[in-house]
Amino acid sequence: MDPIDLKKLDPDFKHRLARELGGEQIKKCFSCGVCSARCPIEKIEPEYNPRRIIRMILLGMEEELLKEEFLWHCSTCYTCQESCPQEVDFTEVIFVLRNMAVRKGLAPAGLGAARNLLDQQGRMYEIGDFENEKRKEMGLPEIKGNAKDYRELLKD
Amino acid sequence: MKYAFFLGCTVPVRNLNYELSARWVARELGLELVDLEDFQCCGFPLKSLNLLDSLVVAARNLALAEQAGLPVCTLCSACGGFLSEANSHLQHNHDLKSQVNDRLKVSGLEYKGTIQVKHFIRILYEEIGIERIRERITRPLYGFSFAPHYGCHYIKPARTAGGIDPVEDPKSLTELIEVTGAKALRYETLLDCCGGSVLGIKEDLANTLAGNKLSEVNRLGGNGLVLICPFCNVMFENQQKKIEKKLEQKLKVPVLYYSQLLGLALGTDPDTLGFKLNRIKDKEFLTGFERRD
Amino acid sequence: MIPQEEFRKLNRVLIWGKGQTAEETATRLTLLGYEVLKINPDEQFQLLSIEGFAGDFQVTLQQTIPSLEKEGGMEMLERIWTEKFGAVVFAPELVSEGNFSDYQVAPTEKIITLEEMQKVLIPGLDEFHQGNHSFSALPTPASAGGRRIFAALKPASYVAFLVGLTTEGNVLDMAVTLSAALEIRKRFQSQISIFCRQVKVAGEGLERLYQACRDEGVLFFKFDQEGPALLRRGDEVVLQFEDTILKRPFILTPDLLVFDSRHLLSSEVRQTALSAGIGMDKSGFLQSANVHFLPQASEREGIFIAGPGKGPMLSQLSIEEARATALSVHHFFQGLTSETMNQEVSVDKGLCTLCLTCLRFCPHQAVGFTHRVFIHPLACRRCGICASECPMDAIQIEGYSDNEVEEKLMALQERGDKPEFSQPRIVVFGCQRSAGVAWEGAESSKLKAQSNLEFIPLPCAGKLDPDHVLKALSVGADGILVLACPEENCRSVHGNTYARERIMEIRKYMEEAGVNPGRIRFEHLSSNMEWYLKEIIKQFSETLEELSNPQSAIRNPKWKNGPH
Amino acid sequence: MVVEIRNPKFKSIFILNHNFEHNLKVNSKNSKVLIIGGGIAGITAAVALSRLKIAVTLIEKATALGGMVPNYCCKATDACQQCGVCLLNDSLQALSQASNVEVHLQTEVTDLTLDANKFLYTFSRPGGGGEGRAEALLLATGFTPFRAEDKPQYRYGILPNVITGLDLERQLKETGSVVRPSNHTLPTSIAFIQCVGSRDPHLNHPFCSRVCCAYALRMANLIKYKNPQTEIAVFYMDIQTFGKDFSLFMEKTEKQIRFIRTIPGEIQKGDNDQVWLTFQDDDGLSSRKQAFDLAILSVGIMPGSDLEFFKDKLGLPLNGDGFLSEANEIFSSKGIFLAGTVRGPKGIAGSITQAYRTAEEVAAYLKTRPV
Repeated sequence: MDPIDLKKLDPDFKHRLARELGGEQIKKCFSCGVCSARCPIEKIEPEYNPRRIIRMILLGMEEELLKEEFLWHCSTCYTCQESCPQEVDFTEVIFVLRNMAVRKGLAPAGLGAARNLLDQQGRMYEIGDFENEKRKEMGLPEIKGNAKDYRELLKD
Repeated sequence: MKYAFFLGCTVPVRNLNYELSARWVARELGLELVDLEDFQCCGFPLKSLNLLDSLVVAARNLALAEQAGLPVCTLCSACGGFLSEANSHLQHNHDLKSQVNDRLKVSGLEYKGTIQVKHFIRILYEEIGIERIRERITRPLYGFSFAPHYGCHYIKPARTAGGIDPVEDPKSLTELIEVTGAKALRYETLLDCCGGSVLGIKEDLANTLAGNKLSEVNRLGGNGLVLICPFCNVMFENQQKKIEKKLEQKLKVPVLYYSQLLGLALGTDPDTLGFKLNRIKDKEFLTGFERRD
Repeated sequence: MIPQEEFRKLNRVLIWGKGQTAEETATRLTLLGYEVLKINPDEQFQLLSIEGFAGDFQVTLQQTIPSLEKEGGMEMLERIWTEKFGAVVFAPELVSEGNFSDYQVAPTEKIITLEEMQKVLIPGLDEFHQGNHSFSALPTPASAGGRRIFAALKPASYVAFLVGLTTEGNVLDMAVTLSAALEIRKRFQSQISIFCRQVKVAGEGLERLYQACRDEGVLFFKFDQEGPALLRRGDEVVLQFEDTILKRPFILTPDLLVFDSRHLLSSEVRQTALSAGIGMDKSGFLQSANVHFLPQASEREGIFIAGPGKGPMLSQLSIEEARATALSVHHFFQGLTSETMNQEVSVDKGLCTLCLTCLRFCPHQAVGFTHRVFIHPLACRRCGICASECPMDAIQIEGYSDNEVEEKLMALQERGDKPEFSQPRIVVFGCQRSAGVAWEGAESSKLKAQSNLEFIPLPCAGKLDPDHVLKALSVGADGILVLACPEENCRSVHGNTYARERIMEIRKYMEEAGVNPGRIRFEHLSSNMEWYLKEIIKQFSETLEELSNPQSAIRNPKWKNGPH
Repeated sequence: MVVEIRNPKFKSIFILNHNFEHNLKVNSKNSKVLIIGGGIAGITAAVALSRLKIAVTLIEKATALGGMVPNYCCKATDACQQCGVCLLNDSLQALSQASNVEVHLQTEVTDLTLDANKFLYTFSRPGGGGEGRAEALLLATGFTPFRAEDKPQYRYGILPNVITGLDLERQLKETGSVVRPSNHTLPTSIAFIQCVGSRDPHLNHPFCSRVCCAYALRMANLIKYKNPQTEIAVFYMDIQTFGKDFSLFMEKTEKQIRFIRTIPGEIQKGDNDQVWLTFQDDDGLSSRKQAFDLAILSVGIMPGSDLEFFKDKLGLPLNGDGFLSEANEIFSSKGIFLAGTVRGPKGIAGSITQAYRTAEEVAAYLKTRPV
């Protein structure tokens, strides 16, 4: 493996990430590895390794990191975050990284679908007449499933 | 006790058994749940894409509840967790709040930060309380045993979840199961995640996660896995067939909602509680239970 | 015996050292009313020897002064003289040598030592460690070197610190590194990487400093074994290393490379300590690695050791050391009373042949001689090593004299034939300050009640006398147990080792006399190891039982048949 | 003179218990200095002051002197490892020979006020109480060990074979050997986990406890010396320097003990009461589980529980770590002095040095203070 030149990495990456909501504590990490040891995903997919992800952030390996598919494999169980002695909110950091990847157009295909659904109907699952009929049968109140304002709200 | 009832996206379409049983239990215990017409998605699905967008959506729902002057009760742990998280961010971060309120103007709403968000189970545990529930138990579920599944977003992140349970040793659901007369099982994978969040990205990964827990619960025996979140239900109930295939193992772990369990103990019948909609039922439990009367 | 008139108690203290500890010790002692002479150990002043005894040392000093300039160089004037002091405090600073040789690089414009960096960057570091955790606006350095360093510090420049990689790190270097890194980040926004093995944070405020550095974006590369390789590329040095978290190779070409130093005792101080009989640890710092000398004592009464000469330390601790030392010195002078001058060690003039064995063996340099040998009561720590080594048995220590020990052994013989004795009789010789405490402890109180056990306290295991051991065997002991402090824990330095060596000797006699050498056992025991004492006695009793079994060995006939 | 000497021939012997305590005459009027806390720092300071002929009253809650040190074992292997635990006996011996020191065991200060440079205090003890006054106050109330239960992922108190460093100290002190609590057999594999409760802002203890590396590695060496076949792993973040000749110590220790730079995530129950540690493996790139016969949690030094009392009574500020502040000029001008772990984490040697230093300050204060 060719050595990576530290000077070619982006030392500002960690500072930028720390300015994002949820990323504030990132620089506190002292690489103890509790996050990785407790991560359930890491047990199945060792490539997803919180300690190493943080290390990549601190060293400024933005370009390589944001492309990684494994960023999307976190199950957001918050175990890492709750057991971190240095109070790094790593689950939140994952969200920040994903947001950053999205901004660079690096989100996995298909993720935009969720947003489109919300744009259109304000819900992940459409509630139409069929659904309301079923609800009625069960004695449950009707739900008016149209939220016109979401499209406006989510306008860039 | 009056709450704005936040159903979220999944429950009113896919988990009517949860909704039915929760409404019934609430009525029975004097908890008034008010349906607000304009409640929509909590915003959590947007968090990975754009945190600010997701907070705007959450704030919209919170502002609606504020208008009604009611605290929010959620059935879904992800909704409850995310609305609480948004509430906390916006209450503590003034700049963020004004940014979000700017965006909310198109809906004619303003987020103020005056109300609380609580999960349905937390309301049972904290507001109604174990003792009052105990007094109302008419058909104790003696002899049956269940594995509680707390799920992640019900108790974590602790900072915004309100400290209902110590994250390493949660107790509320266990106690709530035990007050029905049933036994709550202790097991190694108790704190494990269902994997629901990864389902859309990498199904196999999600199934492996859920499979670990289902295998252990299957080994434990007992009468099923007790859930409090529709997200977890997707993994443990809907995916169970696929997981069986993956593990090459019959699991047949019955899955039910806590409100269904409590409903039975409070004296109503399985139909009222939507048991018909449960895909994997413990027939022995349901028949055994009926035979007692 | 030394005549009373030969004592002198001089309220003068020599402080041999410089820097914070020496300054502070001098100030405190002056306030306490002592006359203090503080001398910097450097090229100009040397301390050649410390003769005499506690309360009355003769210190020989040498001063070298460059005199008039002459053709072909400077003429040096040497002055050697002797002064008297009641006490001497060693409080030197360490000298630092940049660690360049370990990496085989030479200092250049881009390669400097941590000390240089500290000098230009943090003149107020001492203040920082005294609790002022904020940096005031600092002036730009006046020196050319300082300006050069400042010029290298830009937001786009990379600074690398190599600290604690080739030698074990310490809190002092880490404190300087972290403070410097933080200061550079705050003032110049340069990118900083710290390469080390361990981040040493066991000092006041250091964990917070470490955290502040991380907050500022300082990178830490920790190595388990080898640090980065240094490659020369033209003018530049390239650091090549593997990140231990990512397990991937990296390179860095720093714009400024800062090395830590080796901190050593100067050869002058080293030489002086050696000639004065003051111990050093294996790493070459002052004070023997023996906890009983804590906090400031040395092998010699009246000579104290304080401050970083013992090893690199934070300046807070240097101050603490200084004040504690001032008190120890004060205690020492207060202790010089007629009471402490009471003779407890005596030399029999008639027996002494002036062979000076005692002088050679005394670990505390308490033996002197004029026309006869005397043991200085203030310098003597009453270990009794001299008494045991004296070939003429001319030295006796009150409480532990040959007569007193023998009386105890005779009493044992008288009790020897009591019928209730069924267990082997063991005579235990033990250092009263370790084994004695364990013996008297609550845990072993049952042992004390056992009439087959006799404990003979020694002032130090070094007082063990082969004659007494053989005597004990001859009056009916089945076994002899000798208990000494653990290695390197003896207050008299080698007392425990001497005891062990003597036992080897005694075993030889025993073999010659046909007694199984297994009947003598030697163990190390500290004062709080009561369980171990019980265990040893149990095991030893079993061994002795076995030896007494007619099939395995011959039981001590004297014991079996009672005394003759 | 308050410490009973059972046998006048051995000056180093004392049995300290409440029986002799009842024979004690309470005569605090003559005391100039009140020392609260009879651990190594308090005892050392009392001895140091008494040598200056300054009368001292030493109050200790427990039934014996020594504070935490009597719980600790001697860690000598083939040679002394400089743990300094034996120094307590030296200090007690010095105390037994000190004049002007009055020791009250099983005594607690119940009220304390500072009035015109005088400290007025009341105390309670079995069979009554009383009051006293002093011109200077020296606090040496020590520390509280971290409660390992507060790190629930390590299951202390639940899994029998998870013990703390303090438990191990006691075991070695009392029996000289280390056994698995589950079945009293010798463990063949032991894991030491460092920084349990220390360097942990999440638990509100952001500081390094400064003693855990020392005690853990010394005990690890001791176990290895007794049972060379025992496999020992130490999980750590940064090994801290301690004692003299530390680099030689580490050279030797690294040869026989495995060091892994990581903090294990959790401990789970395994077969045969083994404990399973999950941790990031140092050799590879992923975490793994490893079974050990015994896990030892190196718990650190936390602020003593008495500090709140002094904070309330005397208005003393606690520092960011919860100890009494190191910058003690504000205290000493009032005649309040601090020694030992009450000021922050430190070991036995550090406590002794500090006790001397503080005694020196007290003496200087009593000489120059306004009357």
